[in-house]
Amino acid sequence: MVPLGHYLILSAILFATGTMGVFLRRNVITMLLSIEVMLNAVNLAFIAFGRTQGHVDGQVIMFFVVTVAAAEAAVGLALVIALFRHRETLNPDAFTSLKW
Amino acid sequence: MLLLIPLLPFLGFLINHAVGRRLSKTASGGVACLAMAGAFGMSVVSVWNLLQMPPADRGIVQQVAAWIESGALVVPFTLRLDPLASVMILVVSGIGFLIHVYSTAYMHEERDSEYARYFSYLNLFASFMLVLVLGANFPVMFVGWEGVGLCSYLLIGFWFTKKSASDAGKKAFIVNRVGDFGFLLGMFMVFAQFGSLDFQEVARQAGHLQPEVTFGAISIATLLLFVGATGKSAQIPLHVWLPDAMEGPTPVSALIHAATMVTAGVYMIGRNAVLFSAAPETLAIVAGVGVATALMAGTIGLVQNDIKRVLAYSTVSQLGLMFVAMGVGAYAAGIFHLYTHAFFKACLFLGSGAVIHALAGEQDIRKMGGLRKELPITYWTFLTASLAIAGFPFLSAFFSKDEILWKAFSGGHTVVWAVAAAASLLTAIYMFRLVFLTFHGKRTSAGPGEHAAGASLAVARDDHASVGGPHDSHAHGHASEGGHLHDAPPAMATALILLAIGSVVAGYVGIPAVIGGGNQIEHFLAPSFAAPGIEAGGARGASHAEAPAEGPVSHAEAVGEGGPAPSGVDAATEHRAELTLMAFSSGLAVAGIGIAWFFWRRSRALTDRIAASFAGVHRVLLNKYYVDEFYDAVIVSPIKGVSERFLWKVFDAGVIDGVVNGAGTVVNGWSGILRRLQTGSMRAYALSVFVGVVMILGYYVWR
Amino acid sequence: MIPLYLAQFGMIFAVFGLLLLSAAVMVYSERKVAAFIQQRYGPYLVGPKGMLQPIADVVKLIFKEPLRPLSADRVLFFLAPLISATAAFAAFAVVPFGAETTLFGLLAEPISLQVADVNVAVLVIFAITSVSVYGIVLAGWSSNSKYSLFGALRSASQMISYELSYGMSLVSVLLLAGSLSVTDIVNAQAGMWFGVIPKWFVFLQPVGFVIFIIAGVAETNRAPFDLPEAEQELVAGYHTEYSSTAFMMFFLAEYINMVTACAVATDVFLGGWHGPFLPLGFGWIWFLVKIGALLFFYLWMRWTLPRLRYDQLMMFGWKVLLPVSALNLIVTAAGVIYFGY
Amino acid sequence: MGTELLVFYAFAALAVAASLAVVLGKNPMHSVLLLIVSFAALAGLYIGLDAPFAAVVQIIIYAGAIMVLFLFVVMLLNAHREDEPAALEAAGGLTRGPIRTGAALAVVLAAELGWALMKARGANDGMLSAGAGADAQALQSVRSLGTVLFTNYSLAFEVTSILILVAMIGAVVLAKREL
Repeated sequence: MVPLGHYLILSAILFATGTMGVFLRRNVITMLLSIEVMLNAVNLAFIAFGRTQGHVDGQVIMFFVVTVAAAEAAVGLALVIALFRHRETLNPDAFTSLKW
Repeated sequence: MLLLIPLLPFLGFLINHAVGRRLSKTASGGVACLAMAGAFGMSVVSVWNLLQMPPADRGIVQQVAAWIESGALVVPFTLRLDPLASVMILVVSGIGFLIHVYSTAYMHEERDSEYARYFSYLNLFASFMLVLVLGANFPVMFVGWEGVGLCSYLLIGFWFTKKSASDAGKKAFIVNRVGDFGFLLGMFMVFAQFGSLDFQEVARQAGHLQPEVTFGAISIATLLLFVGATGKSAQIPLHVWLPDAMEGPTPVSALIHAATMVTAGVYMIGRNAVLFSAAPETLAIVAGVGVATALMAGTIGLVQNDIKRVLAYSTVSQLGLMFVAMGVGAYAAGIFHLYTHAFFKACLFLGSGAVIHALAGEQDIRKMGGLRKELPITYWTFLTASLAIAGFPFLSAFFSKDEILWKAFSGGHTVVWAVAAAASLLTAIYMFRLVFLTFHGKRTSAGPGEHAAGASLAVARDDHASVGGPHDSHAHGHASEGGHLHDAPPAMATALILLAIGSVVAGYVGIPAVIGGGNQIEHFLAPSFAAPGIEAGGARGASHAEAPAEGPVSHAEAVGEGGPAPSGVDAATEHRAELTLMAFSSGLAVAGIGIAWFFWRRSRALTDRIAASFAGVHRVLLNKYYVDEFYDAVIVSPIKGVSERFLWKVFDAGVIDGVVNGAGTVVNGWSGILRRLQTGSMRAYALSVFVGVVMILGYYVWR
Repeated sequence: MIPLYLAQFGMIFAVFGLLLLSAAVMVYSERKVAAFIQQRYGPYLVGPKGMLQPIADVVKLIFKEPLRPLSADRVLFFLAPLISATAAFAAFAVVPFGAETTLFGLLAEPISLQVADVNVAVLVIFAITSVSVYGIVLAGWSSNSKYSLFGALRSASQMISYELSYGMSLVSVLLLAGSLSVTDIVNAQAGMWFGVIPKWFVFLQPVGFVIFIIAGVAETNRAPFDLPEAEQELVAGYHTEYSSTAFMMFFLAEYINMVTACAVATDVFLGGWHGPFLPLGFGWIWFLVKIGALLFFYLWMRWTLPRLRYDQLMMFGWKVLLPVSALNLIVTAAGVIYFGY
Repeated sequence: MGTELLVFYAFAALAVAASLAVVLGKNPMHSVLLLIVSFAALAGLYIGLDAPFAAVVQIIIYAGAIMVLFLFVVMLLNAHREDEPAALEAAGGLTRGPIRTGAALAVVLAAELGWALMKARGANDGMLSAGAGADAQALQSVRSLGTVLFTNYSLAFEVTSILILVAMIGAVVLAKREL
């Protein structure tokens, strides 16, 4: 039997990794990927908790998260494409025209 | 049920206002008339229901909605129909309907859109007037009060392209504001005194008050209310707007400025009869103002040359008489006169309208004359109405006016009585001056009828063109017809005839007891002037201003005698006195007619000579005692000066603009600093969010 | 007596071997069928009736020189064929091909003839097919040649588009069987109606079956949906740059995918190993027969039908196949509720 | 017991390694693929958590759909490598500051979460060993899952479907050439 704590710590690490990615990467696509990592960390925590509590709600939530992730990916990538068309780059720091 | 009465005209207004400009004249006019007819029908039905009730507690109440509720102030939107209100709604909706019908013909030269606009305003006015009449508490009445004010403004300035018209509209509105202010303050004081704004409640409490001997809170409240009344009903000192209001279309003058709206003040006092009875001081003032107005207006009316203005001044003086009635506590008499007056004054105005219509917008009576043959219907109806207003025996005003005079006399206000009598004499005189100058003799100047005087017709037409008068169209129309004048078209004729009949028979609901007809209307109205709880007779007592010392107690015993006889006077002498007075006043009427005949039929020359010899007086009268000029000097120009030199140049430009611009600069500066946060780099934004997350989590971890 | 885990290992190796064999058979039979349809002889030199031709091919391919474009992405270029081959093999793991058996009393308790009996087997099949896209996509992208890239893009979009219809037609069967385990689905088809018609879902789900077959063809990139390797347009599609063993792996993957698709179709629609005349112990024969028939149908289509245009492909997938399958699914659900199947 | 823990550590290590590689790698393509690997690892963990359905869905949707989408975009935009920092500085200021802080904060976050979880562990040891008092069959069966999904969460489910629809339309509109 694997203690719940292990799962949770794992998800914590993954989440932190994802956030780190959001800041480290200089590429919008990779940033989106990092966000996916974060979402997965959350999913893991959910399922682990659900398993412990002995009901399937955890998995249900996970499905919703996945669905939202799908939607987010679709829109996000569409945005990325649109941006790339206008800026010819994927560097988030290049999209700073919306200021002051 | 009750709600429907004001609602129907309002619907008419909505329809005509929304889609009127797309409707044909027939359609929009039809809608308006139908709405009024419906309102009239509903009023008749509800009055009928009212009559079925026992006299003591006649009253139909309908709470439409909860309106204002804050702490002690609870004002439901309630309509209440009682005898007083029932008289009013019948007058408003009935005469209103006739005038609508009349208007369909009178306004027919207007463009379709204008036509619809006119009728939408007229309907709106009717509905507001009915709300005013039916309102069961001060605020609801005030809604109607303001509403009719608005409509009168809109309708006076209906031909807004004409400067004089729009000015007159503004004048009426502003003068009314003064009155409304008084009304509001009075309302507040009433609330402060009685903790309620419902007429019933106020009357109930006031009924148990001892009438104030000295000038106290109630007197102030009632006085303020009276200021409001003077505003609406064009009494001194706020009478100045009514004559100018004649700039509006004639049917409007008939409906609003003769029959209904201007009587709102009288109605309001009647509505609060019990309250006023508790303040003899105020009543005295009311009587005084009323009589003064009556006299002044009568004198002015003698010399005016504009047919409508003469009628306007006669209205003012009649209103003065009504206030006299109120002042001497003869509320029933006042309302009675109001009701008869509505008929014949409306008839007179419509008649004058017919004349103007026929003469292509000519309004100067000096240019008229001899129209009797050419406009028979108009002539006869006009004559009847004039006789009625003059108080010719057994016509409507005969009863009502005599009632007032008698009440004044028997009330012991001999002075008031004397002046009022003089005023009624004047009434007879100027009315028949009008009749003679307009309809008898030979035309002294061009009407479109005379081929010879085409030139002067052109002149007449020109000056109308110059003022941009709406009646140019008439002029053209009739000039093209050439030949004889044409009498009122059917729609107008019907209205005239019906109103004429009304002005003959309307009085017969109030035949005084002495000539064997127990004054029904008085008994009918009595409950409305009585404090609820005290039975009907109490009103007669309460309406005795000369006996303030004796409270409701004595009123109660006054019930026993009933009838017009006040308490403590022998009935026989009463009757003799009353009959004498009646004879006297009818004598006055005849005399007035005679004088008018003598001066303006028999020997015009003499008249002019007199006028010349009393040039000063004549000028003063002609200029309406210079009241307008006085106001202008005392009130208007100082205000103008202050607002221009201080309010505008100093306060507005300096303080207000300064504040506004200052706010702008401050915000501008700060945002100049704060906008630095908007770096536009999404990573920075993410960072700010993330910092927050870490902090919050940290708080929970190390808590 | 052989212990169970040994039996499992044996099973794994057996399946692996069988799949390889089936690939070989497919190569041979494809050539033969093609020849038959085009009225040629086909291979006849190597071995009796050229039966050893596949082995010859393999040997040839192995001894070819493995080439790699200079600008290719080294890692991915190497990974791509492995991925597709692995996926192809893995998909078959959850496909049962016979009733539970004790292998003629060799085993203590009976084992079902499949590598792993997962209770979400159908979904597993899906998962693996969806992963197998990567093999192709990566191959196309990593070899850094425009033909390959186009092939990859095409195949990826094609597979995603048709996966939906594929899934939906399958789901309608799941509704009927009420289970996600292929074994249960197969067993749900045991027996006969009125003693003559076998209780196969194909009779309950004709539309579903047709959709499944069509989508399956598209999934395996076979003609008439073989746009990813449309010779006339893009030289050889995603595996243009591949040679020798790597190429062989794609080749292998394609055939094994075909076999898997047909096996799934057989299990889900044609009642798997259930059939008349044969005892349950020999059901696998039925299985082979049905699979063979389907495979022949594949070859037949390839050599008969012309290739669709790309836009036609997409149009058909999204505007015809998907709505129809959705409708079919709804109707089925209604029916299940109504008849309480 | 030992094996389970072993398996867990194996998958966990794989997942973390893959994710780190995703985050640190410079080639988007590799990142995508590594992310898939980490998903696979997580799927394995899910199976360990008696959630096979979740595992499979993870693979089908994430690996099969979302990641393919990413792959598409990477291929479409043909973004082999991200621009060099120098270029970034040129492109538009303040990169380094946020980057460094962000990374640092991430580490802090990990520490915090770990700490919090340790505290949680101390707080309630009862619910720790996964599967204590949980009926594996009920958890694994897709049926029970569906029941919960379509009874307790039906509204959420419908809303999600709308969300998906909106996202679809939005994506189409955004990605159209004449934007």
